[in-house]
Amino acid sequence: SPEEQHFQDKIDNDVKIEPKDWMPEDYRRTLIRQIGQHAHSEVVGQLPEGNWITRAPTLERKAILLAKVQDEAGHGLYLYSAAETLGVSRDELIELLHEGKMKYSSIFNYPTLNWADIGAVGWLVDGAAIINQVALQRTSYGPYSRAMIRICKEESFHARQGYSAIMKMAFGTPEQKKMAQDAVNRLWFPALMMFGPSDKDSVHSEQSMAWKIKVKTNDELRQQFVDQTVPQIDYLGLERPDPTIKWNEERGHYDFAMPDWDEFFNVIKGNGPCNADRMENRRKAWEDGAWVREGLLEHARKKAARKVAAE
Amino acid sequence: SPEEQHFQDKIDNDVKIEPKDWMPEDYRRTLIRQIGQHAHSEVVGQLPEGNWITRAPTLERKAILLAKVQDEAGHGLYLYSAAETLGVSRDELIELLHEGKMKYSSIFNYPTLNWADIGAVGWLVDGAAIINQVALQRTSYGPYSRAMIRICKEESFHARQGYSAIMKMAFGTPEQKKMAQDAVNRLWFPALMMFGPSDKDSVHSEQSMAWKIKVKTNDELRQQFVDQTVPQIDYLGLERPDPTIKWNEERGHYDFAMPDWDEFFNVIKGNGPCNADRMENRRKAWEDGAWVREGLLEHARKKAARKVAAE
Amino acid sequence: MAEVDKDKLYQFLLRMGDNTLILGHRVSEWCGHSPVLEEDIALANTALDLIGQTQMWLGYAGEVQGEGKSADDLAFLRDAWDFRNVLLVELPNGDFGRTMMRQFLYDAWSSIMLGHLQKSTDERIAAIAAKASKEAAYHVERSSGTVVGLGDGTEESHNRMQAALDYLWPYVGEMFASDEIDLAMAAAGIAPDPANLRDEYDALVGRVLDEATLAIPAGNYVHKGGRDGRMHTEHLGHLLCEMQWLQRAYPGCEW
Amino acid sequence: MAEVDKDKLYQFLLRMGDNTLILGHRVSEWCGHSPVLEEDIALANTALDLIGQTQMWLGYAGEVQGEGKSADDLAFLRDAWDFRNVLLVELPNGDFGRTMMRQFLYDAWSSIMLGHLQKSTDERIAAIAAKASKEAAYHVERSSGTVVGLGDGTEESHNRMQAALDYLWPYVGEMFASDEIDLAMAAAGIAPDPANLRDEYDALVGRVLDEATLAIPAGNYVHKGGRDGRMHTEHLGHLLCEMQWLQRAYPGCEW
Repeated sequence: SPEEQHFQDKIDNDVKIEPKDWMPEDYRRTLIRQIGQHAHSEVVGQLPEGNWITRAPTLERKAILLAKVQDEAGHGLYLYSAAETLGVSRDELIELLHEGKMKYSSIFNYPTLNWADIGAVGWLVDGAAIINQVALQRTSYGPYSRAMIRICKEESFHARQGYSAIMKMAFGTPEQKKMAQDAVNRLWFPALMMFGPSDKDSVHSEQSMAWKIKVKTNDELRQQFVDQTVPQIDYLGLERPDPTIKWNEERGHYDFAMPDWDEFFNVIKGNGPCNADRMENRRKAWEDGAWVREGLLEHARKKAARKVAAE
Repeated sequence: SPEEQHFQDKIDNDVKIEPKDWMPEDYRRTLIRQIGQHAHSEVVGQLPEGNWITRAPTLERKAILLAKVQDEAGHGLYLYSAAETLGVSRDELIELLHEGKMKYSSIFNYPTLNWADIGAVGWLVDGAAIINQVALQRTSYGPYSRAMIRICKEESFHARQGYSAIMKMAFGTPEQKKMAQDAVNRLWFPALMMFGPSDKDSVHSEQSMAWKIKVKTNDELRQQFVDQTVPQIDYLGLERPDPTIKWNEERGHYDFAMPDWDEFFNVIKGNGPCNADRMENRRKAWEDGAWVREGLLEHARKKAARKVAAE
Repeated sequence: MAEVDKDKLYQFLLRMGDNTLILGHRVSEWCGHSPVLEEDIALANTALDLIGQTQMWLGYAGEVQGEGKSADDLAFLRDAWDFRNVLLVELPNGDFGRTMMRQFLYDAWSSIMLGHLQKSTDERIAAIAAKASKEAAYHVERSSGTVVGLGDGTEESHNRMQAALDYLWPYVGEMFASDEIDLAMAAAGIAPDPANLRDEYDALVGRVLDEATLAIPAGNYVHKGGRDGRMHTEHLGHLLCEMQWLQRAYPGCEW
Repeated sequence: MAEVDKDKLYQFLLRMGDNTLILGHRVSEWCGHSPVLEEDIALANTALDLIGQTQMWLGYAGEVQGEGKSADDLAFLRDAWDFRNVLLVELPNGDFGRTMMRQFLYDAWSSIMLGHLQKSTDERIAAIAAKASKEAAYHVERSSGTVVGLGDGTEESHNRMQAALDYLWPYVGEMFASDEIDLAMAAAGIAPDPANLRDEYDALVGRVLDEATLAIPAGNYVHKGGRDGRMHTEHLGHLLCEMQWLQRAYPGCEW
């Protein structure tokens, strides 16, 4: 159709699609899924880090971690707002999450087990997220692209803080170094999974690339992450979590092992180490908070009514 | 009346009153109140000690504490059973407790704040309880008297264990000794309060003495406790928690200061440091457990019905 | 600045810093569990401000004490009996209503106290108060708004807020208890006598609770024992188990 | 007794002792909070037995390790990653139904395992198992009774027990996972290969759940990582904060 043609032309010419523009239903649906998942990830992502807020070892570390978690909740807000421009409400999206009909990043189904995990999450998880998000700054949907630009600034700050936290550990006492190594060992492959399945197995990729909802392929982004991270691991004096990692002169990239995709799909299906707990936590928070949301809403109604009555 | 005369004759001749015997309504009511409060005290008394079970410093200390708390729950059972012989059910008594219409020993409204408190509770609180209870072995109501005999055996074991625990602390490191001193300082006056107000202010005493529901006066028992405990404090090398304590050669007893009775009556009224938390805990346990009690009851009904059907 | 007993000044600073430390910790327990995303953000922000204030108060306390202790040493290596926070701030969070009511009751005190401390004869204290005052003003605006919104909301939210107030009110009085430390601070012009702040507090709190259609409970019993360390609640010890875990398990590390 | 690698034997003993330690701790958290007084007594009794077993297992583990460590040292001075309990026992108590279901799923395994261990070629282990077996037999009788009573009780109690089973079932498989440590124990006749206990377990558990009108959930995913320490749950660290507090805060004391 001419609408479709016009739409694709804009995309091809890097003109952003805006909320009021015509767009194919599939584009809208795909974006809602992707932005919604991204928003949910920010929200659920508070939990593994929140797990250590009450045990942060110094006041400064506690402040840094609080600020980070606060930022993440803020990112959740931007992203829900971006999704709302596509005609779906935040509450609808949250309901879909709680019913298990929408996902969040599989990384947050892994536990944070020692203090170095907090550094590693900032460094590896936020590091991986940034690589995804930097690419997405050029995504075709305007509100999403603008949210990404805003989020990226804060995320790169988090990644630097995470690296500095794990540096303290890697260069600290033997126990601290052991914690750092343990964290990297456990989080390396889950971080690689954050870029999604290999291009050949990725269901949504081709159409998303054409629509510039995605801008780079999963494997390209993963390679970029590995290339950037391996020298950092080496610098920290930690063992590489994957013994097959090796510089490939010819490709100009590191070779590395793929994560266990069976595990990945199992986590997606709900069988990750923390899926049940994360969702139980989120559902409980939502249900326990119902009276608060209703109370504040009712107060706003009363206030508005009083204002009308006074006019 | 001749019934009353006969009843009082039995009492005066130290013949026990048994459940099926005639007894004055006031005697029954007073006993229900006293035994019920005593039962509630055993149950609520689990909480301040339970507060340290998860932090017991060694496996052996944890086992000793668990065994003690288990015994106390057991004492609660004996005492509710004794009360039931007077025609009141355990559930009725618990309801009265939860509605604030029945009390429990004021001592359990004080917090356990360091590990030495656990020793001090065994030594001072169970020590004070035993003095009450030894006297009550001779109480006129048969089931109550028999429960007391059974309970006293276990309590004196607890008191010895408590003393041995605090001995470790008093003879330990400076910090441990400081904990022991802190515990004794905080628990001394509340322990004295366990014997009730001074005889001259005690509302229920006179009639209870005549009925041999009480066997010694509050002040007699309190003196006995002080005389027995002060040498132990001295032996531990701790400072006496009341600087006015002094041996009175003439009386053959220690002189000592009375606790702050205003504080005592405030605690009784519900204003003690832990009243609100203790009752919130007990009510919540009861409410949260409703489905369990109902489930097990329903199962018993089904089972009985199946048995009948099969016959 | 008038001469003042160093140990008394140290105790005063602990009281200020332990309040913000313990309350900040409690608020941070909400992370990721609040009723709505905006509240997750607000609570994290409040906790963050309070931890920031703690760094200043305890940092100065360590200097005054003169034993070379950092704010972290004071926060992570004292046991419960050495803490000097009021009992109010160590009480468990309860539901969101109880948390916000506690926050409001504290914020109201804090905003008034910090206002006076800006005029302290101790320049360090005046400077800390100047910075913290801005945060406290924002906090009390926010928490009073929530108390009003939920108090004057649905029947359930009203009842929950009234229950929160009933539970917490007996802990309010401790913030205004004066002892020889307070009198020494007042005499030196370092800090106001807390007893003198009560009228201002009652006016502020009364106005907000009124708007929230909530009633201050009868009975004037006051739970004390935190700010002089005589008798904390059982809750503080459990809080410290978590808060101090790493410093206790791995002593002497840099983090 | 055949020659066996000392470190493997040590690991095996840790697995046994950490199971009872952590489960005993969890059960002890109920103290004073259970639905009915008889359950307070029963739960305290169960915890007490488990702690007693811990003293034997970890006491022997310390001897085998040969570094002069006592059972208390092992219980109170290791960090989470050195614990070797199955994930099942470190999961939070949840409601009473979840606690009793976890207890039953563990007791069933424990009663079978201890039965076999009574025939261990290691006399110490055989002796510990002989003592612990009697307790385990009583525990499984009790917990299976409660599971049946609540499963076949009211609709609510049935649903809660089914939810508990659904939540816990993925953690059952870890008790039957075999690795080189298990194979070494089996080869030396010290302990059975856990994989070989599964049929007996399924028969026992199946019979009880059947009577309880509860259905084993579909799906055969198994959560592992506790008994080899690869990946505990987030819950264990919090548990240790409390459990180890005194030993961490006041090292080197006698208690």
